[in-house]
Amino acid sequence: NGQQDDGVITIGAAMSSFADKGQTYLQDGVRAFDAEYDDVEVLMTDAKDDPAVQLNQVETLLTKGVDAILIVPVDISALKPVFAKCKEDGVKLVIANRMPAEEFHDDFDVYTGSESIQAGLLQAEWVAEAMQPEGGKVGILMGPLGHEAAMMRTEGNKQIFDKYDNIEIVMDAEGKWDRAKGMQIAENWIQSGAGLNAIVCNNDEMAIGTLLAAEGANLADEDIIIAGIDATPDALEFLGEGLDVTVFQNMNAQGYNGAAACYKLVKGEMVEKWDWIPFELVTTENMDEYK
Amino acid sequence: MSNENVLEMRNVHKSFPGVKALKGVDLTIKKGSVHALMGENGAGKSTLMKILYGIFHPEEGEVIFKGQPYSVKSPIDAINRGISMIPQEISPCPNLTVASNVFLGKEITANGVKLLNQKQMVKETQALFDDLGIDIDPSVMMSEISIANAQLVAIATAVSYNADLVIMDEPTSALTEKEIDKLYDIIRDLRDKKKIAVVYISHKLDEIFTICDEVSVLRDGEYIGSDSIENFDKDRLISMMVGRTMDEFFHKEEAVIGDVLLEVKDMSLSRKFKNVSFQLKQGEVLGVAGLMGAGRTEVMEALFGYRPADSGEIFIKGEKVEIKEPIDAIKHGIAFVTEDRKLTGIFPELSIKDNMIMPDIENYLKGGLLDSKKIKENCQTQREAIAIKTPTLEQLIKNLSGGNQQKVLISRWLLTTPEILILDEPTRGIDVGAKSEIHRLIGELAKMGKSIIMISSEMPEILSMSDRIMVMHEGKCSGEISRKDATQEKILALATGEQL
Amino acid sequence: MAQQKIISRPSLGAFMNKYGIVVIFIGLCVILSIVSPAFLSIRNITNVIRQVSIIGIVSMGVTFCIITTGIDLSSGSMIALISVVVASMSQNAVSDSQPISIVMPILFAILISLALGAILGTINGSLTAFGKIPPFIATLGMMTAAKGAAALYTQGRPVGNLKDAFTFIGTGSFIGIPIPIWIYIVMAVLSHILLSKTKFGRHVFAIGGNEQAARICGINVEKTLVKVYAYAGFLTAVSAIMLTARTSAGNPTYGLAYELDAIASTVIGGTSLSGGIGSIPFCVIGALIIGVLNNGMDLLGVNAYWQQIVKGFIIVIAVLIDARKQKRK
Amino acid sequence: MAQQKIISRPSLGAFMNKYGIVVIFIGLCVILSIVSPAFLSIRNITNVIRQVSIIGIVSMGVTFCIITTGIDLSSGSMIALISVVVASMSQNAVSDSQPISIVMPILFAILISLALGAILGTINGSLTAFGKIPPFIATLGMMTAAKGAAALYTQGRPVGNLKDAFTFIGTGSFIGIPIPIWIYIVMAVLSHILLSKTKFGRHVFAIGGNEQAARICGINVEKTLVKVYAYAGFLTAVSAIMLTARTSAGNPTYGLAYELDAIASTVIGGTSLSGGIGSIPFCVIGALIIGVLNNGMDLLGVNAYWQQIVKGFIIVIAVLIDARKQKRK
Ligand SMILES: Nc1ncnc2c1ncn2[C@@H]1O[C@H](COP(=O)(O)OP(=O)(O)OP(=O)(O)O)[C@@H](O)[C@H]1O
Ligand SMILES: Nc1ncnc2c1ncn2[C@@H]1O[C@H](COP(=O)(O)OP(=O)(O)OP(=O)(O)O)[C@@H](O)[C@H]1O
Ligand SMILES: [Mg+2]
Ligand SMILES: [Mg+2]
Repeated sequence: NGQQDDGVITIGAAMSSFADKGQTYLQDGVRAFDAEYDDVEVLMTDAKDDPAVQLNQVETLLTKGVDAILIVPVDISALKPVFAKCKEDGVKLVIANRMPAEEFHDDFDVYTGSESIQAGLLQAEWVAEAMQPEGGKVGILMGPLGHEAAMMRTEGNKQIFDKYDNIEIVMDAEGKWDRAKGMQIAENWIQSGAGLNAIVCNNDEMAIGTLLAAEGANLADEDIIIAGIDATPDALEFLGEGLDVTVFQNMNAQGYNGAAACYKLVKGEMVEKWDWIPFELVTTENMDEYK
Repeated sequence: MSNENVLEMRNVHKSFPGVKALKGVDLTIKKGSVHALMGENGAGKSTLMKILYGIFHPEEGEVIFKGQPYSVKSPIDAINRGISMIPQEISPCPNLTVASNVFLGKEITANGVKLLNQKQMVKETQALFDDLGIDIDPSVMMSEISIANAQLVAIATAVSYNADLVIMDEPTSALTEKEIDKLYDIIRDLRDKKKIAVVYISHKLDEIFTICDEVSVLRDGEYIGSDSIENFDKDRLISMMVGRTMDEFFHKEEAVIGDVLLEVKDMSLSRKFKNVSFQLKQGEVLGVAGLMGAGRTEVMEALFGYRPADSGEIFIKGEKVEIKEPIDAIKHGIAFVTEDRKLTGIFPELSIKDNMIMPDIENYLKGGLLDSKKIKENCQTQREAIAIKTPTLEQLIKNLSGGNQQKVLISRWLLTTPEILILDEPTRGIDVGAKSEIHRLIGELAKMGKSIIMISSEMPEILSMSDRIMVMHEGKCSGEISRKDATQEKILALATGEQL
Repeated sequence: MAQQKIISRPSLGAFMNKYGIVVIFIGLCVILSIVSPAFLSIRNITNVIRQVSIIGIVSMGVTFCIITTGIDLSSGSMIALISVVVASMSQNAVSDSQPISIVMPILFAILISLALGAILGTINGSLTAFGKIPPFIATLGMMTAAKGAAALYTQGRPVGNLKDAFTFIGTGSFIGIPIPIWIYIVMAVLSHILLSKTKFGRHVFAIGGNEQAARICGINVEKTLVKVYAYAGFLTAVSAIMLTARTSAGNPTYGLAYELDAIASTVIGGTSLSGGIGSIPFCVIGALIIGVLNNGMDLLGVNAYWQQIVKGFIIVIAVLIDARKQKRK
Repeated sequence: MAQQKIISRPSLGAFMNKYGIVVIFIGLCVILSIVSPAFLSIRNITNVIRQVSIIGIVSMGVTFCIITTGIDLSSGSMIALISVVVASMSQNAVSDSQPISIVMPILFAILISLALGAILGTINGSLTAFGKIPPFIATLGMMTAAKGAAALYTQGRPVGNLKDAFTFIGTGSFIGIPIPIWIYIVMAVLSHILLSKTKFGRHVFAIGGNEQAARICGINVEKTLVKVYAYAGFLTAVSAIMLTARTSAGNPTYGLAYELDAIASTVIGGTSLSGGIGSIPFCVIGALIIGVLNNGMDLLGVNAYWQQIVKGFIIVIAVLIDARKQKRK
């Protein structure tokens, strides 16, 4: 295998979703790398969050004869066929953003990103501390049921809250990453008289929905802790004005580094297997760095 | 053009995919006359009229209406130019009230604002009905009135446009004698008082001779000729229509009548019929007469298990049988050709063959799969036996003429080799030629020893075909008359609830 | 005439026949107010109605479509598209942080968005009326295309930074009642009059009852159908504007599966999928049933997984016990 | 009678009438093989058919439903549910890392899953046949409930760690042809025979063409409908098993919007939404058109947003130029 005759390296970038905002920043990173190097051509596909479609697209990319695959897995447990196919074709495989289970760690060349659970842990740690000493009740707004990020972030939240005796998770619901849905559920929770002290959201869009609901119900910033993940530009606008904390994940860097790893692997250069891009907690204190 | 004539059509051509429906037809209608348009099923009568009403557009031809060249794009154009029509397939909107149906497309809106003036519409509908002597409440839903009343509403609607020419395409197919008389009054009123011309299409020859002034005949999409009614007799009219001479009605021979085969005892269905009992003997044709809505259809539907009765007993060859579903009836050798071909008869998108084998597919299976050879053989035999006109048995049934569809449906049930054949209005809307063939077929079946129940609203048909006549009135058996005693007057008397 | 003996004594059966779904609704409310005291507060009721307003307005358009024996699967995607369009035109200021930002008077932005909704609806209507494509397929095509167009317009990103005057539509109140509720009421009254008191509405029923009959009576079936889908598109746009204003953002992911909720509301409200039958007040009840259900389950803290299962059951059961339900289509 | 001169010379019009969609399909393939040389490779063709097999099998069940004038919206969610069920029963070993893990012979796991599909289908069918609920609503309810049940079963997690013998169904080959393609062929032949050569198939057409007449002909409409939906559920289960085996995991998010692709394939394949018309070979062509389109756009590297827009257009255009299309429903 290796480079084509014209010396251009083609990278097949099998992205999970073009409709997911966070992912679009990762895709921008890939595009930025593509723009920077003349001898790189990136073919990007959109799996629309469907693992079967992603598999189809990987097959199609391999049929086209790409030199390396950069994949953001839709479903980390559904990667086996991808490993098999890449091995069969002798194509380099870089995984970005969502980490496969340990048993598969020999089946790919590079991982760039972090562990989703970390975001949930960081977020919940901050919230739990902020709730001390009284503790209180928490509601968790989750992304789509079965979605890797939703699952792991929620898992991280639960691990932390379980450690505190005075914190109880009393509500959870599926906000589907959606601001309107998140807002609707938060409104209902606030009406329910359950007396939530914090609403922890799997992403910023739902957190913004929550804070709009809180505003609508005339709750002051101090009355309720609202936490998001992603540190989107919108969320940064609201930080300190209802939103208390969010978590930044450098998606752009993941995309850029992923593409770069593909490029180097094809050229035969040495690349570190694990390219950790850690989560960073964003609060009112450090928010200016992220704007 | 002579100003005697309200309408002249010349050399009109119209084809449909695969069919040339009109091949240069001429038609001249005099002012203030009732003009009969005659022809077999599929001759092109409805097509010609639909062209006038803007539903179809001719490929060729010239139309002069009230001295002006006439060409319309849609029914609303036609109405505005002065032509209204009662279509052959009466089709109201069942989900609207009677008044809304009458005013559909010409709703009255309140002054200034565009909101509907429902009250005014009801009032005007009532006035229209009073004027025509129709007794229907304008504010009930269309779905709640009987077919006959729906037909009257359609007639009233067509009349209400104050057109110069009113087209009536088989307006009496769902009416009984009483309502037909009312229709005659309406037509005479239009012709004599308002000088409105009427085109009248019907397969019932009596009606033509009662109400029409002139007759035009079509055959196979071609214009055969016109003349004033005085110059016609039935034989001449029939021979013009079918191209040969024949009897209007086949007269059934006396058949050998055997033992009682079927007995129905005290069958009742709430609000439909009550305590109906009758017997049917082997080789017998039992005519069932009555006014529209007497409950004849319902009795047969109950007998067949389609709409099971609340109470009552059925005996076949002296043994009591349970019929809860049509399949039970089929298993007991009963067959049922329903009155509404479209609603309960044909599978329009299936071939003639598939339509024929539907009730007894079991008999055509070989190793679990359909045996196309056997299907073809049986259907072919049947097709030849009763002369179904079609290029191939693969033809979709919806492409056949009404008469041939009816023959396919009769074939369907004959293939189940029934002992008892129920025929509900077997010749409604069917032309003279096909009708006489179906009558001959009924005669032959009786001769073969089959027992037949025939519901009919046509008096001559009942009288000529039945061995015995049962008359129903408002859901009850009002009497039975044997073939020799039967007269039109007696049947009518029983049908209207009088005692003999 | 003898056959007119149709008995119409006002029995319990007849009442349930007509108002069964109202009884179901009241029953649901009673149960909820018993198990959750918070349910009956003025504030929660306002809350529910405001939440319902978005799907509720869409479902009124769907009612028109379904009465003509049609359907509209495109409303959810149209909401996504119109939300990003209206958001991009209601910007506080031209800004690089937003994927698209256009500054103009919000009245214009709203009018353009309403027009866009009506135009997309007109395309749906034309495809089905003139192209003779089944409305299920015509609107399925629109659903797919509009979703793509929404994502294309903003490169998959949300559009925030909206003018306060604009967000007021979603968050403000007038004499104590939230603006979205006012809009819902106005649209319901407008739609009700249109459907039951005008020539247009009468023709909508006629087409649904018997298209051939409607044609023969001189009704321009094609034009009426186009108007129906255009009106549905217009209502969808109203809904999209409200949603955008309420969440202070437009997003190409908005509206996901709203069409199904809207159709469910409509059918629970007794509109027959075989056409010819339906009414706006009952459509409102249908939407309220779904809204109350969602609200109640959140209030009670029903587990997210169970919420869906319960919702599936309720949709079926409401239609099952609604005596007015039409025969299988 | 004279009017029966139905001319049946084999004209171009009649040919297009019958095989228009095949022509569209071939045209699409020709264009794609010109613009993308990779398209016609054996490997890519195998790819396309394997990819199509999943939706393709679902769409055959949908064809049965639609012929009876029904519809099945629940197939996507049923795939989600069955995928997690079969995955949970095809575990390599009992493991704590999986939300549910049951070890049993894979034949049992498969049989149980097929039975589950048929049972869920039977519920759909019973609701519509006996409950007289419009199938749109019955299957919408099932869609919502099954999705919730899938998530509940695994607490929203995917289920991996599957036996190789199981994943072989999705990834293995037999005489050079992938197993999913074999299964697709077998199911297509089976469904074709069932629909066009058996008593059951004739009854399906009869019910779709004229339910009242079917009853008069002694057909047990309710029983037949239940069988139709049960068979659709069975095919959906086959599809779910293939998907699970192919991706080596079950996931409650699987199958999202598959029902719409399946319905689109069916209708593009000429099945009339007003019932009574349809065929399995054409349904296969319909599914291939959608599959080839998706594959071709990926091969050409068409922008993801534009892909959706193009797909929306193609759905509409294919139905628009298919001369067999039925009148508006
Ligand atoms: N819409 C249509 N499409 C195709 N063929 C048609 C259509 N309408 C009528 N035909 C054909 O045109 C011919 C004339 O039909 P038409 O309905 O005018 O006959 P008719 O004289 O009114 O018969 P009937 O007495 O049965 O009403 C027939 O062969 C019929 O099958
Ligand atoms: N739409 C309706 N709703 C309620 N009852 C009806 C309706 N139409 C008819 N009926 C009743 O049903 C009974 C039988 O009606 P139907 O018209 O079937 O009788 P029929 O004797 O079979 O007439 P036909 O000559 O049409 O065969 C009558 O008592 C009539 O009042
Ligand atoms: Mg006719
Ligand atoms: Mg009758």
